[in-house]
Amino acid sequence: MSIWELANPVRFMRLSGRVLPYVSVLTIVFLSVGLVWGFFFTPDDFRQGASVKIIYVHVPLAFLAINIYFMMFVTSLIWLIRRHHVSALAAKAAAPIGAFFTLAALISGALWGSTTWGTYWQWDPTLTSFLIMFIFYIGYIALWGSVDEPDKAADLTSILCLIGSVFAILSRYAVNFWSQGIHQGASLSLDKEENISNVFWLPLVTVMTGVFFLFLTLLLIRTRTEIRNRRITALQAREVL
Amino acid sequence: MIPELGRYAFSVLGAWGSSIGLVLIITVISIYRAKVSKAALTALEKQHKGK
Amino acid sequence: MRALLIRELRLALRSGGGAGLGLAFFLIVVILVPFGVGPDSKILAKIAPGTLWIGALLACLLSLDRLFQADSEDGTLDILALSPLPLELLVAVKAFAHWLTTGLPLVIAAPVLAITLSLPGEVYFWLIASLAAGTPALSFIGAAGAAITVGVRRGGLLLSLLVLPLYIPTLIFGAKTATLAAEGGDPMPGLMLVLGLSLFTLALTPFAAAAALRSHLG
Amino acid sequence: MVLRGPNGAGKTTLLRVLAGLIPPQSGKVELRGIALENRDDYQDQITFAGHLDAIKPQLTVAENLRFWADLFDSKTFDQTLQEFRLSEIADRQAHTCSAGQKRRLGLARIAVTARPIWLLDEPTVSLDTETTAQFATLVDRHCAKGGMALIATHIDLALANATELRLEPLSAKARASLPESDPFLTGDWV
Repeated sequence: MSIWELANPVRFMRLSGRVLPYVSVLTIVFLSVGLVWGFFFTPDDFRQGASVKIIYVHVPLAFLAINIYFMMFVTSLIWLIRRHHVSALAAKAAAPIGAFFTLAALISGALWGSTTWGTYWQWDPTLTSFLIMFIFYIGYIALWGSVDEPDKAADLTSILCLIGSVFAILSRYAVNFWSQGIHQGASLSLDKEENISNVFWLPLVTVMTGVFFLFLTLLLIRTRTEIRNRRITALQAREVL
Repeated sequence: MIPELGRYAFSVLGAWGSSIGLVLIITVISIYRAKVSKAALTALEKQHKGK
Repeated sequence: MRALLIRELRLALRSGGGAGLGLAFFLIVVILVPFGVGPDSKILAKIAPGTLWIGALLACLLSLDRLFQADSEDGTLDILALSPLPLELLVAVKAFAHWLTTGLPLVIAAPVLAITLSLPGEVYFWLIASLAAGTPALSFIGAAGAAITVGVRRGGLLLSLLVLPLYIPTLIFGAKTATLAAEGGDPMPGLMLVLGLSLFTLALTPFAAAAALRSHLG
Repeated sequence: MVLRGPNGAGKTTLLRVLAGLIPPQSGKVELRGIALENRDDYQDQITFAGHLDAIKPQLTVAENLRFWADLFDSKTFDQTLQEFRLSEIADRQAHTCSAGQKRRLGLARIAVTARPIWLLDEPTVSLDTETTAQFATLVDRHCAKGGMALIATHIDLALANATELRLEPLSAKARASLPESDPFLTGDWV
């Protein structure tokens, strides 16, 4: 089976309907194990004390928030080039998830910052970039909401997403130029020994897997909703004629 | 068993609470919207079959 | 091509055009800042570059929503799309005309307003240079945003929401250039970055804008 | 050729497809052997006028027409100005013109582009009977010179030798027999 067969709404509905239960179960398993492990069974950091526990919610959500935007970039590109409706609807479905994850990452990050840096907010490159990304998500969602014709809305939001991606990267460099950061680099490179030890790493990876599956579950649910809504409008339009 | 959060209690619980809360909100919204659209579509399909 | 440029300039300069309005708005925004911050000339001098840049950015935004909206409402856009010239070029010409009537007057007015904010003398050159290099980017990015929001419900409001985040890199590089000069640093890299960004948007955004307009025609 | 038909029959859509503003949903568009995809050559043959006049009220009549003449590389600016009796109002701003004068200016734009095929969508809206008759003569003259015009209209234009093409909205039955192109309506959903 080629991946493009998923571009057909009916096939997508059938396959996603079959996959959805498994993905939801995986989400629940990974998230509950990871979160309980992270909250109850991990030691405190020798420098940060108990505040290190915030890592188990902050890092996975932040990581996903960026990658959801990247996923939207790819699906928007697919819509513009190959005009597969499911692709555009998947981007539409992903945006609110991305916005919520970004907001959660910002809030948890601010609370973490209040303990380690002594302030809720710093105009630090990483934080600033996330704030900009949050605004992008809001604009993208607002644009979907303002255009009635579905194909036109898909075109315009896809174009916006592509421009937004280019400028998101530019902003990233710009804020680096503008202010020196205090945010630590991403501590998730593969040579994990150099960054953080196993006691923190393993539960973190578990939560991350859980959050990834959570995103997948939500994405499937929401894309299915969008497809259903499109079918409803199509059926109603046919009725009127 | 229950971790000793000490002076970090507010920020740790706040970060966990707000993150899990936000995630729950988007989950509930998604599931609710799915329910609504599914019901509407089923009703519409049935109506079509009836004709 | 020249015909379009001439027409755009005429339209902007005739009554109801945006040229004078943007400038007046710029004036108001910059004058409001001392009222909010207080008359301390040291503080004002420090925030002068940022204030002027943000003023320029908002003034530029003000006239953007009419860039394609008017042409879309009276049917001009259809005919333009069918003209022998590619739509990308027409968009670029319109954005350039927008810069000539909005951006350029701001560049010229900025040093006068900078006096009221007691900007130190040696910074003037860099402020003007950064504005001159950066305002084209504002017009061209704005053209893409305007093309996306043509005929969209609450398009004007949406335009600000979509375009302002895209202005962030230009604002950062532009204001930083002037700030570096004020702090005695070397402002050259900043100016080069603004210029590079402008050229980049010049090359990129007409394609995005034309694609968006084509989608509106269908 | 005159396009007739009730609202919603697809007159405007057909014209916009032929102009190349909307891609056709299926089928091919070809003009004298030049396909729609061959954009530059195809569009050199046509000129299009929609519901709207594309007139800028702040510009004078002459400026409005001059712009279109320059954009479409036309040499017949002066001649057209006279032909459409616009010379005497050439220096007036377009917003001071009457609706009929504006429409005349809009039609002058079509003539100034000097393309053989005219695609006109409701060109006689807001024209009085006299001007409508003048417009009909104009179209006749264009056709006599070997040109062609496709006009969507509600009223009878009394053109010299027009073929009429009637578009009817598809009946529900005819629609059902068409192959479904919307991917959200095809396939086995339940």
